[in-house]
Amino acid sequence: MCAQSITSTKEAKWQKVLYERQPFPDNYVDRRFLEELRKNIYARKYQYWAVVFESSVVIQQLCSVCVFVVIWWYMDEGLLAPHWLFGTGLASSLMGYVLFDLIDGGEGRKKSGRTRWADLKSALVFVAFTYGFSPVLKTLTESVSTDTIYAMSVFMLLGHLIFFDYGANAAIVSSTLSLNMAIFASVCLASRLPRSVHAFVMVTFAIQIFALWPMLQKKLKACTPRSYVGVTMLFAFSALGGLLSISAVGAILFALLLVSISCLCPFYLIRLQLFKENIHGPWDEAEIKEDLSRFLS
Amino acid sequence: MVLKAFFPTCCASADSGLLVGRWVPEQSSAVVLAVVHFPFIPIQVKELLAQVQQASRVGMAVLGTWCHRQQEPEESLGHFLEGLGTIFSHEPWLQLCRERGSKFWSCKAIHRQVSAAPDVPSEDQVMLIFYDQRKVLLSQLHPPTVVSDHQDGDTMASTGGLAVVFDTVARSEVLFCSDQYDEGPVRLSHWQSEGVEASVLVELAKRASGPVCLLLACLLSLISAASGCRLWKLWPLPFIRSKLSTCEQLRHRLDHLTLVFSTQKAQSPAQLMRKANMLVSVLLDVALGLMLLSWLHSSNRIGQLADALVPVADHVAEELQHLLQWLMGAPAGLKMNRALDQVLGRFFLYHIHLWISYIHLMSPFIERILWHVGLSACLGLTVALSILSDIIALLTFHIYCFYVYGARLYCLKIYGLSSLWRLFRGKKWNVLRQRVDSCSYNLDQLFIGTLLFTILVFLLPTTALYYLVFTLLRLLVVTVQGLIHLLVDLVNTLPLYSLGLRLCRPYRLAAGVKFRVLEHEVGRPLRLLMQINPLPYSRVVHTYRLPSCGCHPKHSWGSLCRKLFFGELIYPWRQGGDKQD
Amino acid sequence: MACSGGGGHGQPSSAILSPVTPGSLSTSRTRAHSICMVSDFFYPNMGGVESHIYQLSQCLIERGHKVIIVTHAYGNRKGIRYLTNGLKVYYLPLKVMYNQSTATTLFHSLPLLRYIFVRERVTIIHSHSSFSAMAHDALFHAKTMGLQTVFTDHSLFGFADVSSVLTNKLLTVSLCDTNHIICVSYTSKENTVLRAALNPEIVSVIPNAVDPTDFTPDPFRRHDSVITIVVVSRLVYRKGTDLLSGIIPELCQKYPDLNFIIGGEGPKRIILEEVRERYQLHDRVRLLGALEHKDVRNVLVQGHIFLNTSLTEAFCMAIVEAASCGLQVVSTRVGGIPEVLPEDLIILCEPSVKSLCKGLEKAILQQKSGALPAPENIHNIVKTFYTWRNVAERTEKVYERVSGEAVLPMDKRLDRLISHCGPVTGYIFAFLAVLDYLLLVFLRWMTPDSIIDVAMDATGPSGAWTHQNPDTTQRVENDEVLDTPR
Amino acid sequence: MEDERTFSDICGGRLALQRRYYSPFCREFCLNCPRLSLRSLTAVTCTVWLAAYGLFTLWENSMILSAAISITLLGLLGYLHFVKIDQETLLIIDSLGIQMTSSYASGKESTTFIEMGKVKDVVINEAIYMQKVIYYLCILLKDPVEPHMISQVVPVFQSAKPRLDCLIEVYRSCQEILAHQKATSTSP
Repeated sequence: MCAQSITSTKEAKWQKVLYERQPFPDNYVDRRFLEELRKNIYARKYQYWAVVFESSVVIQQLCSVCVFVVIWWYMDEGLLAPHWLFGTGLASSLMGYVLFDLIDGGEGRKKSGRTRWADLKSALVFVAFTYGFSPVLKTLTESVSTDTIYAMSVFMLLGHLIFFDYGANAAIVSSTLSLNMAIFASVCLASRLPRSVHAFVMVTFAIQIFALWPMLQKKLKACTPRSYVGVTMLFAFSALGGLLSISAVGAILFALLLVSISCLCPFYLIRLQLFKENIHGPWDEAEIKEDLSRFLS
Repeated sequence: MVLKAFFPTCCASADSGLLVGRWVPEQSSAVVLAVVHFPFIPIQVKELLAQVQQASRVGMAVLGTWCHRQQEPEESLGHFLEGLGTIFSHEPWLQLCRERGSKFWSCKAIHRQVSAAPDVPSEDQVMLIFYDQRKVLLSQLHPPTVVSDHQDGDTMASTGGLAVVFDTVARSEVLFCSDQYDEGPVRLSHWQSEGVEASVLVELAKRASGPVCLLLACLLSLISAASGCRLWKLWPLPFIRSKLSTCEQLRHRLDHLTLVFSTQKAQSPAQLMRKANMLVSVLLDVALGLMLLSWLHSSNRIGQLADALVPVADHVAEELQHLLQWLMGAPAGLKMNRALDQVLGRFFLYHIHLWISYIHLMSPFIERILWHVGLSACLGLTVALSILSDIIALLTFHIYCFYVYGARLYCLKIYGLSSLWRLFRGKKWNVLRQRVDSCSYNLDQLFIGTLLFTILVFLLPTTALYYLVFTLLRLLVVTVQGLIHLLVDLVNTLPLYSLGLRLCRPYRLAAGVKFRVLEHEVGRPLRLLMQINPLPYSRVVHTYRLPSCGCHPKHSWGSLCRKLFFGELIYPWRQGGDKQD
Repeated sequence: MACSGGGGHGQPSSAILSPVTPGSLSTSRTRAHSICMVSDFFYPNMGGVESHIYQLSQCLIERGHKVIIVTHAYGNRKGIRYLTNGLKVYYLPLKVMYNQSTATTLFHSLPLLRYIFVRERVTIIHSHSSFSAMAHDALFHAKTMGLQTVFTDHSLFGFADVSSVLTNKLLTVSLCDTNHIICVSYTSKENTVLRAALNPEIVSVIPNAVDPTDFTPDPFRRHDSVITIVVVSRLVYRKGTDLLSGIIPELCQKYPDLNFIIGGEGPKRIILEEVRERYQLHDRVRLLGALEHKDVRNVLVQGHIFLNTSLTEAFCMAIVEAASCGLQVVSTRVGGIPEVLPEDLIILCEPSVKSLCKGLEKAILQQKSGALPAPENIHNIVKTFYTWRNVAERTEKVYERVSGEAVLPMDKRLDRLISHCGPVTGYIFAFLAVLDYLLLVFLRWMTPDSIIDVAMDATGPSGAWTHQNPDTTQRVENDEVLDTPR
Repeated sequence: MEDERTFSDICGGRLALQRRYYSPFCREFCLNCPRLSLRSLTAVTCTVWLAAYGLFTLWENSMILSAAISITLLGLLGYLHFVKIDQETLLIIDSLGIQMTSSYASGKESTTFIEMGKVKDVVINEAIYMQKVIYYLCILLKDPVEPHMISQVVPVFQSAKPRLDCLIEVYRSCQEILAHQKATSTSP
């Protein structure tokens, strides 16, 4: 049947339509088969330095975790007086607060419409609650073994790093969860400290470094990228320094980690882009370009 | 259709004569009720049939002839029986005949007015079905077929075929009750009930029952009036009464008795059966109670009990104290928060102390109390048992308190944790849509939430342990009470009368019938033996079980576990709340 | 739908139109096959696949083949039922996992399927829809039992995300040793060939069809004072309901004499209701909710223009039905839609609100200027395009070809799996195939084929249903059937 | 007249079908399952005993052995009395009814009688049973409210599941009687 159909229809041209019966068998394969196949239409090209710049967010977060742990270590060893830490923390946060408004001349504040009174209130809430609960925190985990606490806080800090909002729109990103995990870890660690004042100071410090500091970073990154890079460097080096004072090996490993994240990973990403093979064709599900929310707003 | 002749076994050996019975055209079945013997005067037979008919409202008729070939020489009889057909005209005319030699019968059904050949009588096939008149008369089909209306028995055909047979036999009881000693004008042979004087006692009982019922009913109404008076409606009493299983049980029994001794007659046999069951269960109950009473009051067992009781209570309290001590340490190497542990422990210890003092306060009166309680056994075993369960509930009141405290605490913790866990994940419970939505909290909410979450998480094991231990204790008590309640319910609901009936007179409760094919030879009519298929015991219990006084928990296991996990309170008795949902 | 009459007998026979099969009813009358259609999706579930299976089976029965359908139990619709013309349906009691597709362990369905295949003396297994786990199970077992297998793919699939990568791998495994594959459009064929890495020679293109007698125009049902746009589709993202929610306000503001009728149900309905609320269009936008298939025609004939906003379609039956009712079709240019209707019957647009609005305006202008051909003419053109009988003939050819071929013996099959599906997957599934074979051997030892009762044929050459022989025991008892105690 | 034929059930075991034709309007079909085979009995007992001995060697508690004995005995009794059905009988009497009797190995009999008035029809039906698709004979009962509907399906020969050929035998003669019944019941 195939044979006779072919012979009888030398001149008849196959066309890609279903509504008319063509003189070809149903499993006929034309020259034009798969001609609409496209590859890598939406593949993006990355600039190396741009990627490095973006990676600095990760660096920042790693560093803040590192700094936090280092500070905790100092306090646990008793090398660092809580009052001193409290003072510096307060001063730096005030500085940051002023800076936060100076950078963009207060547009952000206008946009959010948040009054200074509200800020003061929440600050008071923080301090009051932390202070009130610090004795409870002190006795909270005494019966739990130290290793459990360490394991838990390591787990929580890792979680914080994983779920942190680095600006990528992935499903697992949840800034709330990451912040909560950080606070949980800080409370766990603080409860191991010798006295309740320590616990109080530790928790406040945790808030400063995990909640307030990233806000400031974001704003810096948005407005003055150069200074942001500078700050990042500074922060990274301070973190390294702190770690070095505890253990050299740890410091080296941490440095390696930072370097690999900031330099190697972007390089590898760009290399991998070459092997990308993404098939497209008429069968793809068309995605809707324009935003339809305007019809409902 | 095949003609079915239902023939009573008791007439199989009767002398020749006329077959009297009912003809059901719908199923073309002839129900033979009796045999009329020679000699008789046709008019008298007709009169008898007429009066039986108007008494029983069943269409009686002469169905045919019956000849028993052992006495008479056949040739004379044959024509005679032929002749009878002309006197009592019936369609079709049955001719049953039992030979001397063989045990096989011959049976002919003759149609006279067949349009084709008027003179040649045509026959069709007949099936003989033997039935035991007495059993069929007394038995009662299950499920009871609704008797359409008592006005005319011929509408019975609307119900199933066999129901008609049963109904016919049951209604023509008057035929059998006719006294066997006075010689009526017509000699019948059928199953003969032992007339009136056979059962004098029964008759006396029947006569007596009316006034007795009246009297008791009056008494009961007095009692119920007393219980219904306004004094009991004062605030705490109804609550207490709803909680005490004794009151429940008493009210239940009261209802039973009022129903049993209600003066109006029971309409349906089912209702009669129900009354009988209640009476029997009450009687048994009281009998058991009296046995218990005699056992108790012999050789001063009450005193021993009373002496035993106080030390037992003390001992229990001791054990609890040790348990608490153990919990306040590091029980089973569990990591508990010491501060909270101490607080809870002290709290509960104080309770136990209170309890012990209370017990000692009331120890001198216990014996008297017990004695009176023992008296209550004469009201019935069930009452005594429910009083026992109430006493247990009272004696373990402290356990109940512990349980409630623990449960409340635990419940609060669980709910707080669940909502804070949602906050921890950045979600919140949307009440309107009944689902979990994501929600953006602001910083201080997050902070405080997490702080509380951490604290609660670390305090959870302590409360959970206390809750667990006291729940186990509570469950122990509840199980004991539950067992007692089960026993009470068993006595309350078991239909003893029906079971006894099923045991001694299986045919009285019939699930249906079953047929056995009697041996037969070709050319002779088929002979079946209809037996009564008794109701299985399970269905007897299921049909006739009395309503229980639902005072025991109706939890399914799943819901029970859920409640335990979420720390909701569980009760042995049915809650007012449970009744609504 | 599944109970509406016995297939499409609208046309005398569409064979005359196809140069391939002149008078095929007479010539291609070869030996009858006994075919077993397997899919998770069947009546009472509603949709394209379901109607395809049902209509195809009806036409095959009409052509003298024996057809049975195997699907999973829907609610209390379990056991064995008979539909029109003695179409026998097995509703197997298998657990449903995710939107009507059974959970697959690849083995637990073997005993029942094998029993059915044996007792019905099935020769060809025809599975439908790549979303149906049961269909793939049936293919797997049928190959193990050495039966011919055919697979019909009704859906398109991308290559972008993780889920599609996985499903494509599974499809590769499942199709690499299937005898023949049927696709409903050329686009779908390309897609399937790419996904399952197949040889395009064993992939046939046989479009869906509609029953033209069910979709006849009725110009008097429509009010010509206003122009009515009809949309009939499930209200889900893939059907482009979001686009619709953008189009409605645009056009309604522009044309005061424009009405929308929207039939169908789905999670996205809320959007349309919000739009209607927002722009107070309650009198002009009617949401009919879920439609029975028999009501669809009555909805269609009330409109002038049919709008299809799908984001992906293998073969859009809705536009064919609409065109058969004589409506002007406006649709997105996605998937196989361009192949379905000729240019003069359809206005193709890009999947965006702007483009679709432009297309609709064009259609409206034509409608107002009366440039559109009369519905009757459109119907007469369209009804020649797709008929189930033609589909049945072409499918029959596929069966002929397949029944000629040989099924791969076990060793070859394992080689094929390993060589064709990549090292890891290949070995895994080769192992599974071996397990399946062992299980089959065990079952054959437990209940030999000899003690399995051969079922009475309801359809086919000796069909008890078709020639009513008197003492057949095939009474339809749709209500009570014993089920597996579970 | 009476005759006996052997068939096999759906698992391949052999069944004996006895047909007794008492008269044109009364027939009896009697399916005999194979009796309890000594082999299986001994096998079960041995397994239980071995298990008991194993436990005994573990715990040195003679209670286990006595428990094993009682378990085996009670289990056997229960099996013979409640589970094992030796014979299933279907007695169909024209214009009277259909009677199903199943007699257990212990001699216990359970009988159900269905009046002809309730019977709508006797059919062979298909069903999915365990991992099989089987044919079974069943009696359709009329719905008392509207007679053309079916209120209930009563399966026949439920324990001995005969194969199709056997069912067809029974089905044919049941149909004969039903047909005769219908014919005559309409005429008078």
